[in-house]
Amino acid sequence: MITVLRRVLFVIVIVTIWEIISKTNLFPTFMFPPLLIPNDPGGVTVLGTLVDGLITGQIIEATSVTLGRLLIGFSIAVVLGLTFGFLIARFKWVDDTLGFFVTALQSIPSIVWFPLAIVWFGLGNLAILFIVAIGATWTMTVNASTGFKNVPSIYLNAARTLGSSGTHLARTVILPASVPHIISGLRVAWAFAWRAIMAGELFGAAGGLGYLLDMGRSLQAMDLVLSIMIVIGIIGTIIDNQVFLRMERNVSRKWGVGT
Amino acid sequence: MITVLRRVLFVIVIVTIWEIISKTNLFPTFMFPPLLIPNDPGGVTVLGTLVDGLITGQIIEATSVTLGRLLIGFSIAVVLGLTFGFLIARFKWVDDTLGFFVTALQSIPSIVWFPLAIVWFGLGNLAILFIVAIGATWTMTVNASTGFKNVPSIYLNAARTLGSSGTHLARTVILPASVPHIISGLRVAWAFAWRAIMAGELFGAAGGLGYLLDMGRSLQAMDLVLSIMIVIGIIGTIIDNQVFLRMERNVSRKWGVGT
Amino acid sequence: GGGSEENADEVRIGYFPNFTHITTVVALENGYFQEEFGEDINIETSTFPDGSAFMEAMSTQDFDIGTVGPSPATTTYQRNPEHEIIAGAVNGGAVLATREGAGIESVEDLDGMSVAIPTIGSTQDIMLRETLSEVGLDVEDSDGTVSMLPQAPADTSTLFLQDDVDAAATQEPWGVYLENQADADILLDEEEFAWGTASTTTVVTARNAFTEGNPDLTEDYLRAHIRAIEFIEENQQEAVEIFIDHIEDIAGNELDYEETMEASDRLNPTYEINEEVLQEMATISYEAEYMQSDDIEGLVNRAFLEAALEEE
Amino acid sequence: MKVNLEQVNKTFPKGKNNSLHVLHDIDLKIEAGEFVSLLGPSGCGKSTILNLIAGLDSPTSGEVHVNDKKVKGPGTDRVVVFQQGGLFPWMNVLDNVTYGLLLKKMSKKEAEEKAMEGLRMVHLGNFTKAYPHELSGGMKQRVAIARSLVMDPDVLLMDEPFAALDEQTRIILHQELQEIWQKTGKTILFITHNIREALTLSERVLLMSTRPGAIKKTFTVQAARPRDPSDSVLVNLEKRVMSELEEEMEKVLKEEFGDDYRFKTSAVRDRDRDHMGDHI
Amino acid sequence: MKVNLEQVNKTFPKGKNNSLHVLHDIDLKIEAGEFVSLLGPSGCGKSTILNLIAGLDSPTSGEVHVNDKKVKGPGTDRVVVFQQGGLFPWMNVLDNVTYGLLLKKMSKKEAEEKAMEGLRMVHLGNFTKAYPHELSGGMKQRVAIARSLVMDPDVLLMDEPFAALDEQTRIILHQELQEIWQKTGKTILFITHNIREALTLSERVLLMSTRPGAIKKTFTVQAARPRDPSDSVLVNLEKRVMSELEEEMEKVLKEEFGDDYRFKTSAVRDRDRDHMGDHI
Ligand SMILES: Nc1ncnc2c1ncn2[C@@H]1O[C@H](COP(=O)(O)OP(=O)(O)OP(=O)(O)O)[C@@H](O)[C@H]1O
Ligand SMILES: Nc1ncnc2c1ncn2[C@@H]1O[C@H](COP(=O)(O)OP(=O)(O)OP(=O)(O)O)[C@@H](O)[C@H]1O
Ligand SMILES: [Mg+2]
Ligand SMILES: [Mg+2]
Repeated sequence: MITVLRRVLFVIVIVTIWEIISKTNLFPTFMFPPLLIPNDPGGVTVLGTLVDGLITGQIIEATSVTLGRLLIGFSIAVVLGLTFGFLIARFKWVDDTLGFFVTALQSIPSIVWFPLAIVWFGLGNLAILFIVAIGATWTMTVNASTGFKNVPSIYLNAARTLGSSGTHLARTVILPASVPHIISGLRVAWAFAWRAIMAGELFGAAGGLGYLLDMGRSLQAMDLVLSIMIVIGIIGTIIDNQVFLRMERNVSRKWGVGT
Repeated sequence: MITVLRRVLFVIVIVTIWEIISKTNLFPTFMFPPLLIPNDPGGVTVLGTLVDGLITGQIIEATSVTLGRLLIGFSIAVVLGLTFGFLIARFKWVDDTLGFFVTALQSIPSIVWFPLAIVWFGLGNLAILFIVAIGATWTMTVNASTGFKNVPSIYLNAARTLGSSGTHLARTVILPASVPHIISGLRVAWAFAWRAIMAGELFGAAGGLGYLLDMGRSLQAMDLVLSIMIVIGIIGTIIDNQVFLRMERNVSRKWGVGT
Repeated sequence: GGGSEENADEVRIGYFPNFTHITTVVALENGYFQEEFGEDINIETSTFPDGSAFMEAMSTQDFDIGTVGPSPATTTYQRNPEHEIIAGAVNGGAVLATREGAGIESVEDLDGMSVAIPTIGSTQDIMLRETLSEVGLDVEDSDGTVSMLPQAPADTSTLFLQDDVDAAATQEPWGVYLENQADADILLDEEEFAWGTASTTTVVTARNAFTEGNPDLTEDYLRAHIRAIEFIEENQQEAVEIFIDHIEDIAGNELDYEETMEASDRLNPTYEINEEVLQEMATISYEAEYMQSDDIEGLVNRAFLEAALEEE
Repeated sequence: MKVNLEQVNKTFPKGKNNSLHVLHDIDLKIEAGEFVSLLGPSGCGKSTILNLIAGLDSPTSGEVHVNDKKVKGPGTDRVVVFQQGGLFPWMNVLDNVTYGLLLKKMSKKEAEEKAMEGLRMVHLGNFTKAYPHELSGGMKQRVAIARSLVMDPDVLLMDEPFAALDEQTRIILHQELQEIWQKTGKTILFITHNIREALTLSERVLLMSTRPGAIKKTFTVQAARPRDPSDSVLVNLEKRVMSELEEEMEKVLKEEFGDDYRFKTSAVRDRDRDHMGDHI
Repeated sequence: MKVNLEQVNKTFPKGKNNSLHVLHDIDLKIEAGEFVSLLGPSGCGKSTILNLIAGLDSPTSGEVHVNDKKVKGPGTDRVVVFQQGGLFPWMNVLDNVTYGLLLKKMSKKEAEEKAMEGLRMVHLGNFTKAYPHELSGGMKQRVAIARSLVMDPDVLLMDEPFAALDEQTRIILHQELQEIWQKTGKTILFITHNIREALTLSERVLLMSTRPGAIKKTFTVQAARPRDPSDSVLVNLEKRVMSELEEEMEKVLKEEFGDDYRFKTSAVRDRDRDHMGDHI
């Protein structure tokens, strides 16, 4: 109860401070557009723009474009990451070669691939998908291979003495035993993918939330920029906390690993 | 030995494949600029451009600009993150308010702040520093507060029965006991900062490796883009593996925590 | 994409929403392209913010033909000689604007200042370098003292207002906007900046695969282009109105008529190609290390223009 | 009286509106120089009692006195050795041992001399520069003991200090602890699950009952030292303690398994009955 | 002969050019239905022997036979219960127990019936749907035992299965394991550090020496079941085993502490000497 109260109060305080900064003439209005109560010139507010965008469907459409891309790119990354991770864990020579290559690739921010992606795939959906996928694939690969490599030998030994081997062992023991690593891999991979898509869309200008941001920037409509940021924050927080963090916690509780 | 051999072989194979793709007429040369042996139009190679850039000092200068910014932005983020983290761990009401706010802020990719940053700080160094700092601060905050909150009670109890309390306890026990968490926080924060600076420089265009990339893109000089990517990959790998991963491993070995 | 390599049933045209691309806008709006191509040919259009994006899309075969500054067409030519300049479009129309309060009275005063350009390797980039070299200055990238900031023209007035840059090499209508919205001064107008009225600001560029596969359509395009130029010369006011309507259709904001008229006075539509200036631009690009050499052999192809003019 | 608990109760909150009554009317007195063991099944509240004495927690009702002073918080007159030692992994052995001494405003030199003395007592004089992760489990517990001893506390509180060690290491440490106790004359409260450990080490064994925890029975151990597990006094005492403990174990098992365990508890009882005669 | 090791040696590579000779000329025979314990200090090679029999590792030289067939890899005729149980945390209790049965191409229904039977034997009939993290340590080991028993192996290999449990739970499980053994007549090889555990459970105790591991001495335990620790046969046997073990412990301590430990080992010897008479 007291927690909720404090949070509400905190948000009110922040909003009020912003509103005051916006209303004093310390900075031009466009630097701090008002959140709730319009200032004289222009008369826009962040809330107004947000509600407007929601009603006209502009924001919802952009969100669905972004999430659609994210889903596809992230799925590709997960499939590739699990495959590479498995090969690296399974074959020493893949580890020696691909594994070492992946460590280097992982250190290249995915947005750096953008110039190449445009030349290879043209400016548009494909290039952004590429950025998203490449942003998440390497982390996923590293985490999956770490997971597969570090299956506690007690599980492997137990399964082997009970008669399991080969694919049965991989399916019933190696894969589930790597789930904790894979899930934290998913979480980090998601974080990178989320960052990659925003950067990609800001550049790539082909619809999506990032494109709306860029539009807000070009038009110097900081009210639009802020309202899109709010949307991004909410979506990000929900996915991060409700999906990945929850998954991670559930698993670590179930696996008997401390949080 | 065999590992090194395999790696060398792998790199040779990759380079050869690239070179072959570049030399067949499957794709225009500019899509896959040759790495070592120049093709007809343009006659440039990635290696040539890289060596050239190094000799003229262009790449070294850009690298030092980027690293300088990174260092400042990252340092700010670390200081802020540790401070916020401490306050969140120490005071319940800060946790209830700031802590909850940080979770939301953490989910906003830092590049999304770019439009605001430009309006607030102008185009240039400050805006990029802001992007870098904001990209790393929240993760650092979350990790630091988790670390401070989860100091094993056995250490606290041991210290308290030995007569420690207050700042002495904070300095000699809480801080060192949170080091493992703080270090993994540093590592993730660094990863975000590294991604943020590249995105920021690609946009912000005020020197640095990202600016060179943008230049390569504008001129359709994929040889320049690739040679900068190689530099980025090398720097990233070195910092990631030689600094942060090594720190993390040392600490987790010393702390008796499994890798 | 596709479908346009040979006997295309579609022509994809690219241009910028800038006044220096008015020839393309007028040819589109007045239906000249459609008339020349015939009813069977479908027309697709795309717009680009700067020359880099334009050439990028042309290289990835996202469109076939359109108007662009000569420098992007030149600098990308060496690495990827898959396009050619087949006609001129607009001369002039580029200005060097300075921020009020930056204290810039002459080109020499740019020493230590920052100047915005649309993109690296853009025509204004090259023009700025040419102008600076006349007074012995150079940009930081070439070890000079003038810092050059590639920024979308749309963002430039913000940068002026925030004192983030001191000057801008830009093309119309942005020069007029800077004057009116950001109180900028025009240090060098279209007649003084770089090669002055002889400066080639936009040219018609086409992918080789398109021109070779569709010589007839290419000539049709140029005929429409020439008609548009003639129309603009004769009906300046009407052309400006067409342009304003067009921009409102694609960007949703209505330009000020007076301002746009002012901008239109600063440029000179022409189908002529000034190869001398193109070669000088290539040389500057080469010196800026944007190119490996200043050899642009094969970039300019007058054949289609001549054919189109003959049939007039 | 070194340690004196009077009518101590402890209740932990549990969930929203529930509470868990862990300790019920505990009366516990330890004389100066005594070695007392607290024995009981898991979860009966042994560590809770120790924490109350250490001042790491406070009772819900009742009073805890050490040296006739009411316990109000942790103090260096009562030092704890924990099951996992609680050594600081970021300090080497010497720094761990001098940690508490330096807090007593002792000079660094003096502290180090004292620490060396303590380390020598546990045979670790050569390991001052080692870090905890470089030590075996037994060595770590030795350092923890040394760290506590050098503080020269009035009461040494030990919470299952040897539970995580293997049997052999344990036997050796039992030996050493007895010697240390005889040499220093410290008052020691020792917590354990292990009947034999309690009997080998202590003068008095307090057997706890569970849910809520209370002191069920006290056994006085009158065997010669160093003690030998085959000493008939100990063998008999062990049987007596065991039969008392079995009741508590049954209670715990019932709680854990529900009715499913009925068969088993009767089996434990059978055994109980068979040999009951021996110690009555 | 159920299990037969002949002249088995095992060497592990250590570092670049070194190697560690862990087992030296081990000869070990276990008859059908025998309950044999392997006792020895930490690191003497007990688990290594078990792994060789389980087929999880292979000897450097010598032969390992089970049921007169050479061991070439893991097989369901030899099932292992590990110290931490090795239950799969992602499967519930029933799925854990049926895991091996389903691999034997048994129908799901039949497997579940058999698993229920096994679980009832360890008093966990009501916990089939529980996940390992919901169980106490003792319950987990019970599931692990059930999982092994339902496989109906020729040999049950147990590697310190009760080491991580508290003393009371351990006592109960000793009881249960004895009953299971008597009921099923399985051949069991049981590894432990704990002399008393070995004596309570087994027919024969093999004492191992360390560096390199070898079987030092065999003790036959002829006491009535259910066994009672106060049985004089066991008390005396325990003393004898202890005195043999002390030598090994001393070796280990010397290695760990270097010369610093001289004083202590003599103390252990003192105790040894004092009571030596009792069992000679
Ligand atoms: N801080 C706490 N909050 C709530 N319940 C607690 C707390 N500390 C202990 N308990 C509960 O009190 C009971 C007694 O705990 P305590 O640790 O004293 O038992 P113990 O006898 O030391 O057990 P063990 O032998 O397993 O160490 C347990 O049921 C435990 O769950
Ligand atoms: N895979 C391995 N590689 C290298 N050395 C090993 C390996 N397995 C065991 N050892 C070494 O062999 C020796 C005996 O190990 P083993 O696990 O058999 O001992 P143990 O008697 O079971 O000890 P504990 O009682 O501690 O379980 C130890 O010194 C150990 O370090
Ligand atoms: Mg306890
Ligand atoms: Mg072992």
